[in-house]
Amino acid sequence: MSVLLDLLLLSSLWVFALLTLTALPLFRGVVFFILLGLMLALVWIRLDAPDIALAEAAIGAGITGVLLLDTLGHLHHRADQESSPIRLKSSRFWVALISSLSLAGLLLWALLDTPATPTMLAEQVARALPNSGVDHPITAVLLNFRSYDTLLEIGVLVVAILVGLTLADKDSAQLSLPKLPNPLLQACLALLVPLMLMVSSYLLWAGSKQPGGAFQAGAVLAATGILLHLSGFRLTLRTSERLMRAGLLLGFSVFLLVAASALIDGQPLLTYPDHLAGILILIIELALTLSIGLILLSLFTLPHFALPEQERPK
Amino acid sequence: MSSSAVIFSLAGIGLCAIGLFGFMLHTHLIRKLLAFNIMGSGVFLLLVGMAQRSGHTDPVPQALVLTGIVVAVSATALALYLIRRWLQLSGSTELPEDDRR
Amino acid sequence: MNHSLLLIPLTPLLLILIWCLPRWRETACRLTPLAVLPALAIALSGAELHLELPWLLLGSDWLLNDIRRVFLCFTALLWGGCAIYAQGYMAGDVREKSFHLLWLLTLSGNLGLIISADVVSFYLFFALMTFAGYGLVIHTRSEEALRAGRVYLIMAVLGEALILAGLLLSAAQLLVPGSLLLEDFARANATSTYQPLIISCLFAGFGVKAGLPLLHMWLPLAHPVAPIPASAVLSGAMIKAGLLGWIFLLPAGMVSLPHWGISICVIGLLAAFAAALIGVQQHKSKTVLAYSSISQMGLLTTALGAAFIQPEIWTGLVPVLALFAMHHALTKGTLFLAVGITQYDSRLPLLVLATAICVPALSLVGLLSSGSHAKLSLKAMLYDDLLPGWLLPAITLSAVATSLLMLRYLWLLSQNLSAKSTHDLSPLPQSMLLSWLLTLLASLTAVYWMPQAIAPVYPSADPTAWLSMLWPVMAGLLLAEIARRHWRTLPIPPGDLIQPIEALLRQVPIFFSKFQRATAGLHEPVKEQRAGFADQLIIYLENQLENRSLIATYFSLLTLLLSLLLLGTYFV
Amino acid sequence: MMLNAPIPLLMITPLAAAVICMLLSERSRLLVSFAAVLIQLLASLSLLLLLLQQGPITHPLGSWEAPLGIALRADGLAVLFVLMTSVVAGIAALYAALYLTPGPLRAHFWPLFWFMWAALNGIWLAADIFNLYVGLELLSLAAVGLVAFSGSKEALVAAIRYLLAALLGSLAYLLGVALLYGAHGTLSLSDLSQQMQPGVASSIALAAMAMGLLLKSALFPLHTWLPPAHGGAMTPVSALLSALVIKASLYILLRLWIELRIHELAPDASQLLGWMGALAIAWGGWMALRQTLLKRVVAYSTVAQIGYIMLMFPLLRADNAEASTLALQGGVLMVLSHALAKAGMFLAAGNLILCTGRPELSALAGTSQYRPLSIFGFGLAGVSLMGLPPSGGFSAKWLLLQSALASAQWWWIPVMLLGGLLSAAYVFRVFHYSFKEAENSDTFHRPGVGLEICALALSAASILLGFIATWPLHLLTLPDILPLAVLPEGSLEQSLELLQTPTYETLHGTSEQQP
Amino acid sequence: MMNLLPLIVLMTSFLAAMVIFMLPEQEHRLRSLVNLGAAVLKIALILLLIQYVVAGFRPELRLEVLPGLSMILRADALAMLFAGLSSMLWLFTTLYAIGYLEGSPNRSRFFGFFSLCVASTMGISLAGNLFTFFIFYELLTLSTYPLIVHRGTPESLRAGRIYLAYTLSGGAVLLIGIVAIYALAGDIEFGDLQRVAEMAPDLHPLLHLVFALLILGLGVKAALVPLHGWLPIAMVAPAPVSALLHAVAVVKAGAFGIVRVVYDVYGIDYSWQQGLLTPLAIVASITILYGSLRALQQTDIKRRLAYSTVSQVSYIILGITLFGPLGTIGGLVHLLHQGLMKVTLFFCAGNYAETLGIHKINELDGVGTRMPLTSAAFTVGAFGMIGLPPVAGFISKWYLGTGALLAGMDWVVAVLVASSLLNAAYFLPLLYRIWFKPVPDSWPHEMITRYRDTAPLLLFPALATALLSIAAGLFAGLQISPVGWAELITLREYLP
Repeated sequence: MSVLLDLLLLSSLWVFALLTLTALPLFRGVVFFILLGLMLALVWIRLDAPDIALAEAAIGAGITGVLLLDTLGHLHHRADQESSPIRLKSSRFWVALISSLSLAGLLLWALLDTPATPTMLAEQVARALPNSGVDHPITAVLLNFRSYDTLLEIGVLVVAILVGLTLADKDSAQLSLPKLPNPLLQACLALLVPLMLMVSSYLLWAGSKQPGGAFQAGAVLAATGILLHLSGFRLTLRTSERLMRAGLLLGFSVFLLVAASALIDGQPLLTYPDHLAGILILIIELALTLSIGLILLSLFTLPHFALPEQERPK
Repeated sequence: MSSSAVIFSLAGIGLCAIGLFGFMLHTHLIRKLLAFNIMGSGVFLLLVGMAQRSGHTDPVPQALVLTGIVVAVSATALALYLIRRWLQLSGSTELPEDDRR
Repeated sequence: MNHSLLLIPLTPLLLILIWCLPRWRETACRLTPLAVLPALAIALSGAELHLELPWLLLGSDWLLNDIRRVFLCFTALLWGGCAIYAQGYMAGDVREKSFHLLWLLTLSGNLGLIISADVVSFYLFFALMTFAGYGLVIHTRSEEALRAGRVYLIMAVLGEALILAGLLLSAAQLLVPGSLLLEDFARANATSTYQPLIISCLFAGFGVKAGLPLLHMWLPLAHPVAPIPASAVLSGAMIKAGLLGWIFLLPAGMVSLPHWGISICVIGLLAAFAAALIGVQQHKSKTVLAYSSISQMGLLTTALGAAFIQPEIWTGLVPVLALFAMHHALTKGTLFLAVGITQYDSRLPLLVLATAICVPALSLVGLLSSGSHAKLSLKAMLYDDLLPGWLLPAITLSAVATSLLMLRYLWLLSQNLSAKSTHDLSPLPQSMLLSWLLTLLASLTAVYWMPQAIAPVYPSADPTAWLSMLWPVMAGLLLAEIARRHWRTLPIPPGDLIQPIEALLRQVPIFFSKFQRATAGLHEPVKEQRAGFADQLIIYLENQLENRSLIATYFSLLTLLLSLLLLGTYFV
Repeated sequence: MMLNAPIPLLMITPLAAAVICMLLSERSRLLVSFAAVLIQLLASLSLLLLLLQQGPITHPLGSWEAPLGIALRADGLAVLFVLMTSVVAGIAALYAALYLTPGPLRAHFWPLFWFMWAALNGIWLAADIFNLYVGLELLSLAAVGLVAFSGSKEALVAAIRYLLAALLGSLAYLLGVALLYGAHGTLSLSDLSQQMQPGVASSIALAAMAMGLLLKSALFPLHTWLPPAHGGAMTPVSALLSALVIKASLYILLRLWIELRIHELAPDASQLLGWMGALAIAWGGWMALRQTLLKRVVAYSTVAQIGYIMLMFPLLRADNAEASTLALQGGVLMVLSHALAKAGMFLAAGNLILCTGRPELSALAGTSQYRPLSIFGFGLAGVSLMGLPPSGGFSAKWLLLQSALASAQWWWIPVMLLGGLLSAAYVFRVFHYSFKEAENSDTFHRPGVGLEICALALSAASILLGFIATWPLHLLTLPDILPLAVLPEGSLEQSLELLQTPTYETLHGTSEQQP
Repeated sequence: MMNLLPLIVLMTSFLAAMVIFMLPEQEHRLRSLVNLGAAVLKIALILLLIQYVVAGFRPELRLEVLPGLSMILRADALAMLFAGLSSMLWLFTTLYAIGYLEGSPNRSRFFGFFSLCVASTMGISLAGNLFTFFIFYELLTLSTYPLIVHRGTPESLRAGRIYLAYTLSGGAVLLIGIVAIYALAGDIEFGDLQRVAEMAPDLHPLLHLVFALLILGLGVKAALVPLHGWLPIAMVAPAPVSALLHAVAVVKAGAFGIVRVVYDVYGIDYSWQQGLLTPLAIVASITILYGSLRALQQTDIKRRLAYSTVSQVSYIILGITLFGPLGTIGGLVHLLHQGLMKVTLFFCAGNYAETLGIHKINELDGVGTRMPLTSAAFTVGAFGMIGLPPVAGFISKWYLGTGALLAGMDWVVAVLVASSLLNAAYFLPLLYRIWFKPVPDSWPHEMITRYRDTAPLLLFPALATALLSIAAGLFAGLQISPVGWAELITLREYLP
């Protein structure tokens, strides 16, 4: 039964993926992409990875989808006449088809050729978990065993926002979405926002023991912000550039500080003292949640802002 | 042996191939970006799927995928900034030297 | 005392230094005759001098022995006399100063080569004389002078190259390794495996100076066009440098080389007769004298050849050659100077003038004083059983040729004299007359300038000998009279063979231009001309490889290829 | 405490500098940046000293040993690259400080710059294949940001191309990581090198990783994104990209190739890389000759130089320790000298463009007359790129040539030499323009002395490298990352005999011995 | 200290170059001062070094630049020969260049590269192994390029391009050769002849191939036919540069390299036994004759001189191929003699061009009257080239000829004689025109009218080198003469 379900999921993944790439107009493609993201969330649950499922739904489908749709909104103004990419006479089509099929064949071969053995690493994680300060293995991996990856990953996020800031500075024309002065929506928001904030806090708190954590919590926070943004609230982002930046960088800075603090002890980078591990991780997660939320939100809102006065090029 | 893991590894392979196909085929920048994301999802599936075929849950690849998703969304956002900016300046969703042979 | 040798070539050079100072230039020109004084003094002093200068060139060695002394003596005398002559003759010439400069340079070379005992110094002075002499030849810059100069230079360069080749070849098999002495070279030439080549090179190389047949063509061209004092030294002194080279470097007297000997004799006799035959067809007295020089040098060549056949006579022959050279140098010099005298109003009684002109001519044919002495000594030397029987008669017969030439000369001079009335002529400068007479005196007394030790004994006693000297002159007179009546001179231009050769050489530039065209591609870079195909290929490649949208395609294909390669080694 | 400080400092400083630069004002940004540059230099030097004293250092992050945790590893090769980065990026930072006019451009330059530096250091020190992926992404995005920086149309196109290529490359790399993890269950490079089993998954994984990395390094024919990106970016950015950023993926490839022993197991694959390199040399050189923009010439030169570096792969031979050592030394030296020379050349080219005010080559006429210093800086770097002595480029070429001879792969010799001539052709083409007759008046702008000195310093360093090449090469032996048996004396001669055409005896020797 | 001397010698011109680059364009006086100061200092240092070398020392400095590979600067007798020549000629050429470029733009650049060029030449002469040699050999190429294209005209740029195409290709071939011999025998220091001599016989064919590669590479700079094409084209450069190319540095570097390869790497015995020298001698002979023939066809003075160089430099190479002390002396000494004489000729050609605008041979008519001293110097140089004593050329020719015969290569004498004839054929007409043709009504482009002959700075170097060429021949017997030094080298280094 479950195999059938899996196969169904598999085929829907492939169909949605193909539709994403071929559906006309583009808007439909993006919709299929979001659907694909949701399907993926299901798949992740089937793969016993609820953390990823949450993240995929919130970030992969949610934030990415919103970003794409937002871009499409700008596209709308232009006459975007895309013809079908599939042209059987084009050599490019055939080369692409053959090489991607060959790739699939090779990967399949690799998959079948490789014996399935339980990885040693999982056991090691399990063994080291008690010393990690958290109970949930994924959080332990993310914020303790492989916290270095996460640190750099936050760096990637910051870079993305940084580039956004750079380019936003060039925007002389303000490109803001029309406000949605819908009283019903505003009423809904009044309910929804506290709820979402609560979900976010829960996810964060749960992260130490069960699926959830800073990313998911941050994503929910960002979603809240986007909703608010769409309904016309501009928060304080606009008023204080520097404060916004501080918020954006808070998580990264805290993480960095904690990482460096180990040096005082003569320990390697990112070493948490045993007894403080849990607390330190929580602090990091708190800061990260806030920052990730702000960053993800900014990814969406940044193009809608012109830069503040003092930084405008002369 | 976990059949789910094998099936979704397979699914991942398919997504990889489809993504690559789209990436090669399209000149429309947003489509290319979509293809990239599909490919990325395929790789994530393969990463977790392959590791979990023995039936045991492996937190490490899952953590890696979480990292990967964040990286992918950063990259997508960055790409969208650039594409939007390009659109604004040139009014085109394709790069100038691309042709569709 | 030995260092006084330095004075010989350096005095002229010193004068040149003075010449280089513009203020003193005039003085230097006036002092030219003095340049030979040290040489003359040393030549007459009688001591044997030897000077080694290891720092000079590759190690120089200068020597003055009796034979060299003879050469030095007549060279200095002739140059000195001619220099005095030039004081008058060149006065008022536009290029007088440069004439003196070149004169001094040439003189230095001529004097220097006589005292050089090592090859490098010898070659140096020889070259100096040759190349500075060029300037004397083309002094007038007239069309003929330039042509003569050209021929002179080409042949001289050819001669220098041959000499160099000969010297290098000799140096390869020296018995005293590293030696540069001329006598060591000569000795090596006697045994060298390159002997034929060496003898050919040296014989021909010096033969250019000495006017061997085929190498003589510059002489009849150069002598008439050069100023008279220059012609005199060219024909009298410088021509002997060739002989000196032969004496120093050929292995004559060391080894018997009959084939060489016969060949050289034949060449010499050919020169002696052919030059006379051509010479009598000429219309300029100086050209006739030039051919006479060739003819006389032919006799000397013949004697040299004899020494190759019979080495024993060499020791005796060398002083005779020296005497003959001295006699010829001074006599021919006087004859040349006489040509100039006739161009002026000498204010001398015609009889005196005619006698003074005729005496050296008679001497040259062997009827008088040093002439007869030299000729008789030469014949006496060649009176040897081992020599071919035809040699001596041929030499005797050559006197007929010489007489004919002298008669032609005198006849041309007399035509000259009678053609112009004395009123048209400017007065003869004193210096010219003086020098002419001095040279005349010297030529008549030449034999007494010979060092006693080597002076050939005058073979007087035999009246038949006298007869043998006289009848050719008579025959010559007869022939001349017949020719005057019945013979029209052949239109043989001065330099005889040079004209066909020049015509041939004119083809050379044409050949060269073809050669140039053929080789032009060798060094000029080929122009960048892209072929149409290559052009298209490049455009195609650029379209394919620089197409930025194909990068994903290339990427996939290469990944597949690399996978296959890795699979090939990993999996198999 | 300070004993193991250099490695953390190398990571913390740039990240912290990035954060601070984002928060602080104009003036303090510069101050912080200079301070950070200084710290970086000191840290890399002290790391060098540490390495020389103690040998290779492993730094287990979070005190978790690999494979559970991530370890940083500072062996000779890594330290070499760290030092290279400090020198080049340090000087480029100085240049940028002088080059950028105050304003938002400068404001955003510094954080991106510092993230890039952090990523570079992270990559040099990494010993974990997934961590390398994150590092690569951080590097790529920062680099794309720097390219897009000026916001012009051209810059955007270049940045988008660059981003697409980089993303494709990263994904291919990640695909390889997935396969390797699936097959071996570990991410640690040292574990992998011990456990590595040849197999389908490993093969495909390595192919994908290698190609992905090569795409990021712009190896022909995957180079087309590079010239617009490197040629179009701002001068200090161009220098950084060409000198350092593309080296990161090459470095990873080299690590994989050697540590996973691909050079021993799959020589055919190495040959493919070599041939791609050879084609890159030819094509890059050819295209550089045909450019009309100065910085494009320099950018295409990078394409060609990458090809040179790739020649080391086919020369890493399992059967010939001597050739392999020489090839590794030559390749690494080539990377170093290219980093110095190319950075110097870009900076000099930038100065020239500042002088003339136009980016075209034809605008250079007269520059050698009035701005000899700028041309001189360009020329010095050119010497190294052409592989003319005395320079790092020459020493590297020398080693590679020798390696080619030693491993009897003579066909790389003409490739290298013709490539050298081709590079001479395009470098001198620039001189050609600069020596052209111009009007007899000085109409050029005057770039600041500091800018000139920065360019000259880098170029001169690439020359100097030719004299002190033994020092960096000595580091390569800490530890010897090519742990191969040393062949007995005379092996070189034996292998050289292979160069000769086989004689009858060698071909038929066995048959003749039969009665 | 003694061992540092070679480096100091190198540095004098190198630092001079750096200082000159830094000097502002208008600092003419200071620049000249630096230039001349460095030149004089260098001569002094070289003299000091020569003292050491005569005393039997061998000052040496080494730096390991790659594992097993060192940069070696070493002053041996042969090095001193070349270093002495170039340092001396540098002084004259610098003086000349200062006069020549009076009032022209870009002097800073010119003199900077000029000094760099000489620094490389010093490096070439002091190099202790092929690797070091190659470094400076290529540096020379680089530093001469800006000098050739100095004028920036299309022709000079074209000449520069061609020059580079030739020399860099040659350098590449040379590099293969050097790498190959390094691979075969390790880092052979000059004079360490055991390595090659003791090589296994089956490696000999390979060694021959490497020899061919080395000669091919060096032959480009030495302008061996058919690798000489760059030389006549490079004539568009200013006269001091031509002097540098032809006499002091570039061509000499090639020839010197061949000397090193034959004597100090392969060893004359080995080369002779293996029959490597005869082909080289044949190539050299062909070059001698071909160069002379081509010179005969030229109507431009400098082009004629250029082809003359093609011909003359091969004398050096010819001398090297003649097995035996005399040939060696001839080859080595011609290295100096040719330098002196050719530099004189180029100075004079430059004087003619700068003073009266004379470039073509038919414009030389009567110039001896207008510029007697320059013309006298020119005459000396030409006579030297023809091989007339007492100018130095004869001495070289003498040794070459006798050396050839001792080596049993008698056909070389024919080559020498033919070449002398050809030399005479292309130089004597010039002399004739200079001295014996009437003075024309006007000169092509008279630029210097203040002086009777020409500017003193142009005249003096020409006269000095002319006198030196005579002195070198006239006093060849002295120990300090070039011949004396060449004999010392030959006796000390190549004869057991």
